[in-house]
Amino acid sequence: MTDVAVEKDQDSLGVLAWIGIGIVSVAIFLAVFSPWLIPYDPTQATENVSTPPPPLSAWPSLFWQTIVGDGPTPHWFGTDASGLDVFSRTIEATRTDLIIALSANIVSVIIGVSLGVISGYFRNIWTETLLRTSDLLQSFPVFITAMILVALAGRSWVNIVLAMSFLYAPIYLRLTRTEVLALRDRSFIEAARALGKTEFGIARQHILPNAIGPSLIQFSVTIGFAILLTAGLSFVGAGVRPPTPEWGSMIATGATQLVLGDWWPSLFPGIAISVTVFGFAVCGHILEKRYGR
Amino acid sequence: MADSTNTVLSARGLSVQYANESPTLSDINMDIAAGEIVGLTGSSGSGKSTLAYALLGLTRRGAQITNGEIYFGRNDLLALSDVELEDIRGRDIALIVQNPRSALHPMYQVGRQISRVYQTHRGSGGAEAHQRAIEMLRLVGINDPERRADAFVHELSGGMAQRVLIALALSTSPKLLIADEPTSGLDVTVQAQFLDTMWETSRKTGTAMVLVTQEPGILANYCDRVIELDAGRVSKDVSASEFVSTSMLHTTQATSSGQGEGQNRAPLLKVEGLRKTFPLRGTKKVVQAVDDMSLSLFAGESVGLVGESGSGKSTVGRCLLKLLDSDAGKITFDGQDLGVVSGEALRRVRQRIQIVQQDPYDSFDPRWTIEKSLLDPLEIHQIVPPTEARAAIEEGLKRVSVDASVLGRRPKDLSAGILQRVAIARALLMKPDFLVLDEPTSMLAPQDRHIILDVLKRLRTELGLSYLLISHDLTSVASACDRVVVMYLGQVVEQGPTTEIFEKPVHPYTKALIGAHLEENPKTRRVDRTDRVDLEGEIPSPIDLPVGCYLATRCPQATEACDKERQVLSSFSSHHDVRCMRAGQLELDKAS
Amino acid sequence: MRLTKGYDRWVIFFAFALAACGPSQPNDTDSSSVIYITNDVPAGLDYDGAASVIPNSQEGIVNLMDPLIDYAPGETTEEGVGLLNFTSFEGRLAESWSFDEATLTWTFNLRRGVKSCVGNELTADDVIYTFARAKSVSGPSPTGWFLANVASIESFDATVLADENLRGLGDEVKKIDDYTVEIRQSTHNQLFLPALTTFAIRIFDSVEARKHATPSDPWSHDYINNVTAPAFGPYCVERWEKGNEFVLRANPQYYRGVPEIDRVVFKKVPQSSNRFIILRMEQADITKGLTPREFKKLREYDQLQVVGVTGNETLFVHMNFDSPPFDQVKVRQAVAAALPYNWIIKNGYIGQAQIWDGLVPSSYPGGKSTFHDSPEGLDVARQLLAEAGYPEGRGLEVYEDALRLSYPIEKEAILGPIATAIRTALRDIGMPVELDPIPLTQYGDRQLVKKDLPFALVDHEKAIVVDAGYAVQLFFVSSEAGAVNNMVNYRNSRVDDLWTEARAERDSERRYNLVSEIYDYLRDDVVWLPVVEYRTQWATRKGLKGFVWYPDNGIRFADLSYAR
Amino acid sequence: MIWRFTLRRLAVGLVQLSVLIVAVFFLIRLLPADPVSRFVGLNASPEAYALAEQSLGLDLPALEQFEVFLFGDDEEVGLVGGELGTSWVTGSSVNQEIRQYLPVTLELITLSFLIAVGLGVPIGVLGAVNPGGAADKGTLIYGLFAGSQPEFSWGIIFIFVFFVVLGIAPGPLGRLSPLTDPPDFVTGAITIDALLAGRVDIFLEALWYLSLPILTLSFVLSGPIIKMVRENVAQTMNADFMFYGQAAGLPRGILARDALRAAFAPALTLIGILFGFMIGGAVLIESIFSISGLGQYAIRSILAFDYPAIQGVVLTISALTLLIYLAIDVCQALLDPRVSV
Repeated sequence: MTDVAVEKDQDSLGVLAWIGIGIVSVAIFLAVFSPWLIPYDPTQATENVSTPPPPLSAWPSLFWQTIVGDGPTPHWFGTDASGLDVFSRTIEATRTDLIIALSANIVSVIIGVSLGVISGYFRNIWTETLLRTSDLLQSFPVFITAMILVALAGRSWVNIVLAMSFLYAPIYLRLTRTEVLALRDRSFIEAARALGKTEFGIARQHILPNAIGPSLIQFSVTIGFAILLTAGLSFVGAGVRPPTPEWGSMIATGATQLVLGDWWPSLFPGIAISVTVFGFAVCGHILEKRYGR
Repeated sequence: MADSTNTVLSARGLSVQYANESPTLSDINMDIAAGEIVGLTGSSGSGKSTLAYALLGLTRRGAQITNGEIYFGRNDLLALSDVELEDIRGRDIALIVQNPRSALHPMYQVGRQISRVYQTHRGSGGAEAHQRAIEMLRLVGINDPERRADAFVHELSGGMAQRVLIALALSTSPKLLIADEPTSGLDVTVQAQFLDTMWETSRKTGTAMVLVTQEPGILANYCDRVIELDAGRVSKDVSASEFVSTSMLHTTQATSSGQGEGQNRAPLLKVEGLRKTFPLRGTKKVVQAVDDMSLSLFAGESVGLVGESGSGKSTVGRCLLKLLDSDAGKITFDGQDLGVVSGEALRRVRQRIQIVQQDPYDSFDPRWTIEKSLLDPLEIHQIVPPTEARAAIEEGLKRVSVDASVLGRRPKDLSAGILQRVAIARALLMKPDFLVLDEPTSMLAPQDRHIILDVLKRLRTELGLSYLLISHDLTSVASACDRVVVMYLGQVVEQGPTTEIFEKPVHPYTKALIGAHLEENPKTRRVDRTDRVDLEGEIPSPIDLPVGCYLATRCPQATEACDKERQVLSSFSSHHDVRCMRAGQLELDKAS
Repeated sequence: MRLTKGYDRWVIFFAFALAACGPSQPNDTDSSSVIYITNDVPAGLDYDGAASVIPNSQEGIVNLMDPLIDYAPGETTEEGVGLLNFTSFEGRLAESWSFDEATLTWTFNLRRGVKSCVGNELTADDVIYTFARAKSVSGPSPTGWFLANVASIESFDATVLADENLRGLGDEVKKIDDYTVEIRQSTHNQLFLPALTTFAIRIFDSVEARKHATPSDPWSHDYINNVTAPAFGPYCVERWEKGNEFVLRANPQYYRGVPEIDRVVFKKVPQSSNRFIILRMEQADITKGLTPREFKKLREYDQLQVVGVTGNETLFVHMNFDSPPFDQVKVRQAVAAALPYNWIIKNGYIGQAQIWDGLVPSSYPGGKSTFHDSPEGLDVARQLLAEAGYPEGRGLEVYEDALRLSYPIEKEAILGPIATAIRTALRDIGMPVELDPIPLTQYGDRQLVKKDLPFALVDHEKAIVVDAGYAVQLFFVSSEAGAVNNMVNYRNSRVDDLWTEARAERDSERRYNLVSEIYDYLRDDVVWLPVVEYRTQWATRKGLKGFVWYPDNGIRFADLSYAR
Repeated sequence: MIWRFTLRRLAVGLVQLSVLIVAVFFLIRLLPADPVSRFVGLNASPEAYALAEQSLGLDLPALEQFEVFLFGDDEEVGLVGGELGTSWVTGSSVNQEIRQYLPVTLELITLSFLIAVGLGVPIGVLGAVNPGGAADKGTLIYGLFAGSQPEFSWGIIFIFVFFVVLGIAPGPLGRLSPLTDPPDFVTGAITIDALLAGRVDIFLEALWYLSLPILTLSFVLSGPIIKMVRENVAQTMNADFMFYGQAAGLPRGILARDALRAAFAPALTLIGILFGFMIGGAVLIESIFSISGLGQYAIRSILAFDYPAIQGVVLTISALTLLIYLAIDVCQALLDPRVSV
């Protein structure tokens, strides 16, 4: 009976689900193909400093011009104070942010899930310590800790990924462990044991595949937050190095131009990040509704 | 139909539908007379619960009563306003549901939940309502109701919560009580007590009752009339005795111990002084699961291990396979001391001892196909060459009468009965000598139970297997076992040949257990019996066990000495042991 | 009255009903009070304290404390900014002074009747206290001692740091009578008077300062750092909330006349864009440290003005001699040739800068102005790079770590675009440069202490002592010869020798020639690559006048007045 | 009972905090930059460096530094005496600085939570009572959207729209106009201090100046709150006990109260966790609106490698977070009898 109710809930989510999937697909597409899509080198300073985007009315003719190859490609989103093309940077930043967020989550999932399986399945003093340590990590102020870690290790995307993994792995560890604890007492684990399977075999073949579900749902939600954190870190100057295109740092540098009336360098990356994270949040929600809990 | 003046409630043309689905119930007509107990039965998914709720004018979220009338007195319930309905529900028609613990609000004391329903419908003051709640709790057999009224639902056992729910339902003296599988998940003795209470109340107050159940024993023992649903339609509406005579294929018969009469041979399995405790987290206390358990089982023999939940019978099964390490005692299997084997040797022994678990859905990896689940153990033990594995599992399935087409399916796509047979097939692929059957039928519908028992009996003859059948269902044990071992709170209280235990039980606990057994026969109704031994109160906590006899607090025949002296299992007659110092005395009393 | 006004705004904001009207902002300042918005308020007022290296702290100090002497006023620019005459001094707390060549002794006659904020009168004891305190090197950043050392005051040398027993004041600074003090130098050193004009070794009110001494803190560092610096300057601290607000009130007994601006509210607004809007909305009177674009924009508003001078703020490129490939002069020359100077002036500073053609600010006497005489351009740069052995940049990949152009992250708004343009230009000639903005602390540590920063943009290094030689001593002689800030690890024994000679030279012209010769070496070796001198600017509401530029770039509010 | 529970949890928290102290202390000392350079400033000679190092206590081996940090030395009492040390940048006591900055942040986020919860709960309930309806979909989409937004981006947009373009909101000038004298420092929360000083005008002015940051934060915070309230209430409405309550003929009013009571406990947990997160997470909003709160202090300290201040901030935030978690647990235990005490 309750199944029917859930079924119904999904139907009402139809349009929203497609919006979410659409956003995420576009983001991934842009991230993969950005080098072939952008008209300008996103890190090359030019003489055209702080040029506004062309008025909307001029877009059709400029678009035509671009297609027939007549004259230079316009700066669709204008240029920033360094003369960098905002359009190219906004697109290219999808790649930067997505790579960081994805890598951080993949690393966290690998670490968190394997430690979660270990600490849930084999319970001893070491796994208990591991668990307490990960609890402690979660009481750290996320943003400030990430800033310290990045300051500690230097600004590079690898370090940002590691810092974020440090913060996100405990989430996955917890999720997995809870799941493993419930699985441990399931009859099929006992059955497998009675049928002669080794403990390691059980952990690998039965526990792990069955325990990973919630982590995969969390994955979609956390990617969105990882993008926000990446951008936030860049915003306070602890993110990727300029002039690497990154939404947060684009917003930060663009924000200083806002008061001069230059709204374009910060607005476009702002929209990009809002929409992308929303897309991941929607996908996370859908996954949770469909497969979660 | 029934006389209209005597009719409490009648439904006409009732249909219920979930949005965009085919109707769950269509065109139901039924009448319930005052003081009548109507059994409502049908296979799962037949719509019996939906009908039970619909009789109150209620549906679960997402469903709707699309058609029909429900006359209660002069009113059509479906034509009343919500406020008027609120008045009738709970006051005139009360409901008991199958999961009492989630039906009670987790954050209010249960007494308050009773009193506020009473207050709502009887408009009494708070103090009076509280008195009423305590009175009702006492009425349904709860000890110390003043204290229990302040308890929260999570502090109550399932049986107690069920009683709270009935107290709540009856507190307003309704004209009709609808009980939706009220005893599922209860132990047999508790179930019997509970149903007795309901039955007596109905007889005393003239309350009509609708009892939704799948248990033929309940239908036979307590119902006047039975309505059977099939796919949302009434398929039968007959008296209980007619229903039983037309629908019940099997009747209980104790099998005589034909095989396994080889007491002079060495036993296949020997358990001596087994003890198992579980530490209680955060304290130094332990939960005693099994204590001083001894058991012998001969090749080809089938032994039943019975007892209620918490008696430690499943723990025994797990210790035999070394799925749990015992604290003390010795287990010998075919001359080999299981206490010392480990690693590869253990795996070889385990191959010979297999287990069939209670919940078939839980005993398969939900992500694996049946084929994978069956092939995996074959590969581990390399029982057959890989090329013949497929043939071997098909052969195994055939043995339990399951079609090979299930191989590509996943557990959730199969019915419980089929899946349990697959589980048996999986165990048998190991070519074991001995099977531990841990409540193999308790999750199944009655029809499936019979099939499983038939398969087990057949396989035993065909393959010469030995069984340890762990069950609280005496019907299964009676039909499949040569010998029965009765456990209570981790101890064996009585053991002996099946017929003797069933026909001449000695220990008061065994007597109560057998007495609580509901035979599927309206002619031997429990409520008509006079020689019942009923236990009082509740099972003591396995953490703080009594010093003397564990049953002393509940035993009607207990003396002061029972409270103080530890009981030992001693021979009562040949092959019949009893753990009761008063056993001989009781038999004498009975005889005189 | 205020209540209703505030309430109005509140309601309006949430109702949006009267959106168009907008509440009036508080802009009715009276002319005797100014609000100065700054990136930070003073973090401490002790020039020997940890906060003294921060310009904001120095700005607090110079408004509270007066020096013995200061530079005499010089010309006034077209914009009305007063300049100083760096060749001429005039008395402040000291009314007059004299120098005895033979004994290298300076005699200062103190002004009488000078009153501190709490009303104590200036005496020779205050001067003695000040120097004794400096020599105690008890603060974490003993700047007083350091400048005394630079000025070659006797026994204020580095031995003080090493040996605790040498930290007491001897007779090198001597009280003659209540209004006369003698200071003795160890050698002849022309930096003596300039050093006295800096923010450090300004004179404390010793009576008041001693009141706040404790056994563990005999020199009242805690009090001075956290409450006020008791002294004889034009202003007194009225309120101070670190990290937020710093309020000065005019010293009613100030010996040079009570300042016209009676009250100065320093308000911390860290982001330059925020300072921009606040000033634009006329909610404040003065700000500085805006980006060039913001300054330019502010000039468009009638009710505001922007004034400034090309003072001593410069941008140069630092290339470390110990970090290959920058150990090769051709590589350094290639960088020099490739830099997009015009882009930097036009787009980086929006025209508010000029090519820096030397290593001494053009406003200082004694600079050399031929640094950009050799041919420049990308082709020249490619040629030089090829000559260095890296045609098209091939072979430079191994120096990935050295080719990271660092700059302080706090300067991102200004230096970010410039660094990006430099990166673009250098990549154009084949140098695989990446950018590496790092926190100022880390930057300072690597640049000044570890001296391992390979490649950096520097725009905050200024010689506060106005002298071409001071820069040589500070930055260019080898560490062995006593340079403390030789951040690029330049070692040239000829330069060391020339400076040894110049340092003790009494004749100004000969000294000038020696220093000029040093600068020729610096130019040919591309020790620092000077890029531009940019304007030091203040944006204010119209009518505020009287700005005077000092080498520490701190505003002296006593100079200002409102013309209404 | 509840006291023993609280004490036990407090003890666990203290152990966690001790580990935290050790971790933070040594972690910071791995920072690649040397804070000493800041102090030698112009004079980076080895002697001056050694002197500065000595005055900061950095010449001692790390373990001894830790000992000083814990038990103090001649000048300070150390952590066991409740002192977090002296900031290297300002020379002031870190306790005092945190005492100054923390209330600022707490005030900001408390006000934002008041708004977010005040609006979020009714909206969430509205969405839940009519599943599948327009209100339900609307709240879901709003919840998902607001919950996934970068607050710094919106803060900037709000400043641009409301202040720069429309001119109807105050500029990002912190909590008060620079011209206004703040009320005497009592609690550090300016709204409370203003009321304590009897200055209603300053109270209103502070609310006025804080309106944009509060708007931004409550917008972002309302997302998860609305989403969670909606889901909890919907879940509760589907619960068996609600169905049974209906079957028992309980009046609607009582049922609604039952539902809210059951939905409240998990809501409390989420709000608590969000609040704990925001203490350290308000950094960006503070920096955009020039509010000198704990976050700004943290950034400044990290950029300046001010060890005592970093330690102080991290410990304060973590301790507060742990305290909040503790408070949640205690409240849960009080509210929900199922939580084992």
